[in-house]
Amino acid sequence: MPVIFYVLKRILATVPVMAFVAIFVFLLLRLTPGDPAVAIAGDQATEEQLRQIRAALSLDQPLLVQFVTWIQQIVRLDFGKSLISGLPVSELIAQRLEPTLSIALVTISMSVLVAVPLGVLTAWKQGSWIDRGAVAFSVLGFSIPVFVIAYMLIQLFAIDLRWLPVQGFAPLSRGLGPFLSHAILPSVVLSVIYVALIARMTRAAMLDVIHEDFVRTARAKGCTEPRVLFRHALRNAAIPILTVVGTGLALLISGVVVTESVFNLPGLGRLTIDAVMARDYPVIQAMILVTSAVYVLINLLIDLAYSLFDPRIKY
Amino acid sequence: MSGPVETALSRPALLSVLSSLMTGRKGVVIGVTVAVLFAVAALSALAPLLAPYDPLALNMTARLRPSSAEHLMGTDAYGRDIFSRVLYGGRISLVIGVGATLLAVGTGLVIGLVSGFFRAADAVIMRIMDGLMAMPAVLLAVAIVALAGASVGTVLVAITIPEIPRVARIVRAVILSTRSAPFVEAARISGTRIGKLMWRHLIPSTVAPLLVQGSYVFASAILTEAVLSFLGVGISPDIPTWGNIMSEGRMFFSLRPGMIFWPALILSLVILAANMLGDVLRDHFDPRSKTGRA
Amino acid sequence: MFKIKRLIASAALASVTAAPLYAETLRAVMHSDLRLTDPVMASSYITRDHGYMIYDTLVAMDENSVVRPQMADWSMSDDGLVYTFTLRDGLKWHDGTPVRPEDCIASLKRWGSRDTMGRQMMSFVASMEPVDEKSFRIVLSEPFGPLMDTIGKPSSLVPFMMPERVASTPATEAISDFTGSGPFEFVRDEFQPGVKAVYLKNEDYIPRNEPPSWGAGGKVVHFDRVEWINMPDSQTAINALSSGEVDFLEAPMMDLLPILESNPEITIKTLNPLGGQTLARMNFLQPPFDDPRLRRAAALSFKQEDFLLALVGNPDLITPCAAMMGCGTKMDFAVGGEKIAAGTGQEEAKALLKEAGYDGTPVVILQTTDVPVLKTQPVVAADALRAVGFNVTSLPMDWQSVATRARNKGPADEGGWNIMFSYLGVADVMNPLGHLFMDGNGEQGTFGWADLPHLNELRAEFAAAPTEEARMALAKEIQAYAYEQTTYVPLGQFVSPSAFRSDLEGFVTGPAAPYFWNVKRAR
Amino acid sequence: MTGASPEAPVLDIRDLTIRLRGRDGATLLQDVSLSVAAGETLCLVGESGSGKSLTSLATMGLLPEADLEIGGGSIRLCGEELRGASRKRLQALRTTRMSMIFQEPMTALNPVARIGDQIEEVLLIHTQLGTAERRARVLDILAKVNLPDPRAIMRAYPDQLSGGQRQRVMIAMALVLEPALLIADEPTTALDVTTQKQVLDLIRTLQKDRGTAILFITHDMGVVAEIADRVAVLNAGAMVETGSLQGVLSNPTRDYTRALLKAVPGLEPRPARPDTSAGFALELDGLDKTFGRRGIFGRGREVRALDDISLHLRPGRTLGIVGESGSGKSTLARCVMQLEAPDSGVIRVCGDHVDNLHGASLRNMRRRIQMVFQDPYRSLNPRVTVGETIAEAPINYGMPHAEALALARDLLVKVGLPRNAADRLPHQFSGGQRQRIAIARAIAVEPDVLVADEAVSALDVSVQAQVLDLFEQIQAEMGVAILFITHDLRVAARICDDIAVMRGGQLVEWGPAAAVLTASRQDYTRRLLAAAPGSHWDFARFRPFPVRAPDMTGIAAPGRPA
Repeated sequence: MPVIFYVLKRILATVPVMAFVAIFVFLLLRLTPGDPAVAIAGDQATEEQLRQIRAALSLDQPLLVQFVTWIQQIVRLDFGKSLISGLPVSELIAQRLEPTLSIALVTISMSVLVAVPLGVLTAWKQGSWIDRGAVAFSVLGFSIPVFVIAYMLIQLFAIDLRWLPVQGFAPLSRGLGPFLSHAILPSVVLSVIYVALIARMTRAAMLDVIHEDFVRTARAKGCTEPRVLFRHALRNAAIPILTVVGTGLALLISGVVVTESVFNLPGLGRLTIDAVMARDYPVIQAMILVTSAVYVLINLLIDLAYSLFDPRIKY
Repeated sequence: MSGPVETALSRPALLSVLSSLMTGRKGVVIGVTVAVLFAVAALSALAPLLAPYDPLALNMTARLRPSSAEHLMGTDAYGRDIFSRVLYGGRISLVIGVGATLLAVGTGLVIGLVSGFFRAADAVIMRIMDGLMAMPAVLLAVAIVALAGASVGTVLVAITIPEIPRVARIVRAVILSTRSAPFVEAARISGTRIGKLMWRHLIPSTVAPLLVQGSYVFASAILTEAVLSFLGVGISPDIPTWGNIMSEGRMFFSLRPGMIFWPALILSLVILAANMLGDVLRDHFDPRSKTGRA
Repeated sequence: MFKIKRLIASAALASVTAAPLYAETLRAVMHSDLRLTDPVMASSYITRDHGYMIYDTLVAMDENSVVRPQMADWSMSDDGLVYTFTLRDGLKWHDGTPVRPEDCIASLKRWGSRDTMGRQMMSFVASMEPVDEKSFRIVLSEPFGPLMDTIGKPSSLVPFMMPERVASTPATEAISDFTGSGPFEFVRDEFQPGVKAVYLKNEDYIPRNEPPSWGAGGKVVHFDRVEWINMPDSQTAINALSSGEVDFLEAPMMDLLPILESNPEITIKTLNPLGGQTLARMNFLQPPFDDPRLRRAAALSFKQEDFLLALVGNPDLITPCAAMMGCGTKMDFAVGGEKIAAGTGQEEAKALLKEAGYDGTPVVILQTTDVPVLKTQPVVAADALRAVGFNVTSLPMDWQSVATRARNKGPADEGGWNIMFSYLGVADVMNPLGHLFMDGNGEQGTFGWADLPHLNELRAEFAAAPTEEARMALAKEIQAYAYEQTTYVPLGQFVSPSAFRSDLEGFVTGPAAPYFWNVKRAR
Repeated sequence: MTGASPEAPVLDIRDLTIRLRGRDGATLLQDVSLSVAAGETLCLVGESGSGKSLTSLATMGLLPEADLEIGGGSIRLCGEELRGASRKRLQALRTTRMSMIFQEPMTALNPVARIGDQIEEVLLIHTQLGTAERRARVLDILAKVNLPDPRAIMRAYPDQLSGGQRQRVMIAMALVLEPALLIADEPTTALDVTTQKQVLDLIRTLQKDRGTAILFITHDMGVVAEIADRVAVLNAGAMVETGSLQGVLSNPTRDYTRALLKAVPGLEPRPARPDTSAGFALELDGLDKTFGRRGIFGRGREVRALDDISLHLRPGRTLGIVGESGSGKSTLARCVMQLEAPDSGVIRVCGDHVDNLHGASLRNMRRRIQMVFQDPYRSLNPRVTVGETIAEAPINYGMPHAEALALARDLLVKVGLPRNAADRLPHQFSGGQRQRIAIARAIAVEPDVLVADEAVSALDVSVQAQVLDLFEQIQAEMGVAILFITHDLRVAARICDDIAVMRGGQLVEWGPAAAVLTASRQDYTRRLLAAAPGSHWDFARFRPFPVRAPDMTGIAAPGRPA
């Protein structure tokens, strides 16, 4: 079957998922207490003024009408305007896209570069001190709150040593140097958990294949150990690793509120949380749809990538 | 999660499992981790007896004190004794950790079983699970807490819901691969009804992966609670939890790092212990790692 | 390895000290992020500050609480019924067109339909009409004493002047055209809500010749560009100021000030000398606080110092203050609030509880959890109320939920509430007419719905009072009655110092500070 | 390429001892000595656990070092001591001087790399050849192992090849650098008989051309008889006896060897049991089953697993279903068990319809047909005690728990296990014992029909013989009809009254065992019989059969047994 059919089929299959997400989010938001009109007008507004503001924003319409209007907009790929700032939601999202994508990609690349060799090493030396050390590290990675690691790194590298800036984001257009110097600390902080996750998965996947016959065959061929591990075993262990990496990337793109706050990154996570706190419905709805779509898309890409690593998988 | 395992093992078998758990290096790991978990749980449970101060008592003249003989871990921005709050905080945090784990594993197990065993339900259930997984977890939690009001129960549910699809998927995968295993077919041939088939032959296979996932959920629940506190949608800030002690302390990190250090230390210990215990038990319940195939 | 380190370090250094795109840029971290950009529709302080950047005012109050000419000078007819405003020369909108009287009238009308004091003023206004190309007049149906204080309001909502095309937008719809005549222009394309707002110097702005004083006087701009950068994390903001990545922090977390004080590169200064007043408001419609004795008991249970310490921490920055219209203002009297300011009312509170036969009806506290300046009061209050015998239920929720629920008049267990907490700039309480929680309009009034006709009568007398002395006397009477009925409970006053790089000088103080004129970088 | 002088053996192992690591680690291999000369094939024979694979892995330097260590002795390859050789040296020797092929061609090749690349990798590691030369060498060796269209094979992935083709690829990979020694560890065990024969022929041909020394490890005496020059018998880590093929097969000196040979079932059919019963225990009529019908987008290939199969079986008799992999014999068993629903056709047990049943009637039917699975390691729940496992079915059909457990203990005795086995978990038993437990479970509800799906294929010959005896004994006692599915003609000959041969989902032939095995008129059946290794040798009697292969002229057309 041509890949394109598979992709179409998968995209069709996401429609019910996205529909579920859309309805769920819409209802959840409208049931959540909080009135955007109050957020806009503040304490001084009279009831009458609030009513007028609601009318101006079409918030006084019946739920079903609002929902249908919104779906019609979405179908036209129009996310509407922020209730609070009045800016088009697509513009708000576009503003936050580069920082989020940059940090996500740098984090994932860094994590993979560290975690995969670490995972291979620990699987190879299963039970050794390095294995135990890596396990302990990964558990610590899970259990220390992100902001603790962030503050400690900031204190060391930005305040004491002054090697790196304390906060902020520099777009790539300002040059690779500033870009990296701003991206490196947040990425390292985020990497801690992803290194833990990916290394753990790599180790498990490697342990599953490392005793397989073809690994023994590779050794019997006279391959060196690194060649056996990376060329033969790792490629066969790639799929679960790829899955973790992909899921991680999707999570990173949906935004990392705490890290964004601590490093003052203008990312999608804060956009979403700020919107939730202000009941900025169009922004929240768009963000959830977008992140869900990204999640679904990345999953599709992962599945397609499987066939790169494993020719047995065909679509 | 030892329920199904215990019933599946008759008495002598159980004894042999226990005795093999208690010996060797595994035994040391289990001894130490259980001791750590038990000690922390006991300290939290006995907080009313052990805590030198009322964890809610404000004392505005003793704000942000460093560690001293009077206040072992210092005081917070309301002058409350951090040591007492950490002791009491363990109660809520452990309830959230254990509660979220049981809830997520329990619900996920049922959903995964149904989905893995009944083809007809599978498609619908898995689409819903995909939808839940696709939504950003923290956001979902924020919305649920805002919707239902901040209480331990709501926060628990809010933290649990995003974990359920992951558990369900794991269970489903195990069920799909186990349902065609010869021993399951043998049981079906023996006229075993679905309930017993699941309880006795399918569920035990999920124990090992669920132990690992469970220890992960445990850690992530406690940390997510901290993130929710950080965002101001956690449990009421006057009720101490490790999460909100740390969130409060976040602002005073450069001034009083102890406010984060102490709860983080205990939290890390607990999570480390839970993870190691999960791993060792997993190895133990995984038939592949036994003398299985010669 | 060494080489790599040096590379990283130099790259980092380059980015930190990178020559800014604009020769003179001021990077400021404000007390919150700018999201609402219509200073007439939204009452948040950050929106007001945004208004001061791009708009100008007709008149402005100076540091002696005297209203001074800004865009216009004025004269009053002897009967106090006709005010004539004359615009000064050279006033231009950012698009280059001249400022006309019609613009000012439209702006006043829009503002007058939203602002509490503005609405009262407008009820006295018979007509507003242009006189010629430079002047217009306001004709009153009967005298309104505080008219100039109202138009010269230094804080929310400030009557900012907008072009007529913008000011004709309904007050319940946000404007989308940011043309003003103020000292800065808003850079719409660089506006990222929640991230940053950027302002460029208005090169055509002609400042007045007087020295600056609060919002009055000459607004001389020394920076080509001002960036407001939002930093949700207070620790990060302090780090960024220490490292020089930003120049100015409007409201650093006060508990962290000692860290900054030890740094010679940082100066700490209070720019808003009036500061803020934190307060409690009770719901007059629902038990137990439908009983004035129990309202009074609740008020007496509070110790202002506890609230202030929890909120601010530093004893040097707080002032227990009984004056409802603010300490350090024209109407600074203690009458009625002495025990609350001193924190000695607990015994009397217990007695009142007994006298009123308190039946244990729970007091439902709306507990804000996500706004630092509002999250400590409920914690302290719950403790204090319990101590005198109230049965307390705290409902933790985010500010939006609190703000919405505060407008629910129903019983507390059906989505309503009993007591909630807020915070106002002292500039917004210093006039009993503009004071949000000093109305007696019942269900038509501010949430809490105090139905106190006598209070309204007193305020009407105040509005019509011909002399300053008469107004003072009435203000005192208003406060005494307000304490008696506990329209609200002031929980004390505090200032919030700003911190900035020590090479900055010339900050103007005032109730809406920081203002970004007159500031310059020392050479 | 062979670096050894003609006289000196290519491989010379002296007193090799291998133990588990750690203090008082058990000895797994004790003082084993053997040698293989150029051009010679030494068959290393033994049952599982005898240490034959350890010997080969030790030679290749592939012992899992974390667990095992060489405790003593020497391994010399072309005169060079391998014990204690550096890892680098061992890596350099592999495929250049010694090569190894493994049992499972399905898993021994890297599933995600192209065949060509996998063979080329050997050249890449060990030679300085350029790309074009390497590819030419790969094409050449692929042609030499008789693979059709070598260019296509080079681009293919392992899963696109059949088992036999993969094993040829393994052989190509092992021999591309013309090593002096080839170690073949059960290289044909996983293959069908016809394929097995081709692969054995290939190995022999290549050996003849190159004078390769072969250490051939197998448990299958038939294969030994086909390929060995000399035989070495290994038991429990010790060498039992060594000698020429003829010598060991016809005149074994040790009891163990004799027992081993005696256990090998002959190809002679057993005498058919008297046909006593009037009715049929099991009737299959026109069973069809097709796999692989799929949804709108993916119309997968359809596989006709069963094509109009009609068979019947009387009580107390055994019907063997014989065929190679993919013949549909397992599908037949699963359809009979109602684990798969046939597309059409009728299944009757003692005259009652059993197909298309649901719920209670399905459950009631199930007690009348029971099954013994192939893999004794996976057919018992590792977490449930043996007693509970056996008692499960009786309990399901209403027997009180205590009574069922008592029954389970009795049944354990019946299948030759101690009563207290009931309290233990499956992993405490050997494969043969587990299969006994599985039989006990199957007969616990006294079924009318017992289906045995390759029930002895995973067992060593001696154990196999015991389990087959157990089947016979139980059949004699209970009068149960047995549907015995196997790929092994020897096993079928040993136990079946009637034999049905299947191929590609179709019934090739069905008749009394004697007729099918000795006088088949079907080409396919004859080819199967001809391919059975060692079919010329009567192992149990230590002599060749008087007549080699079945008579090709045929006697009488085998009819359907009445």
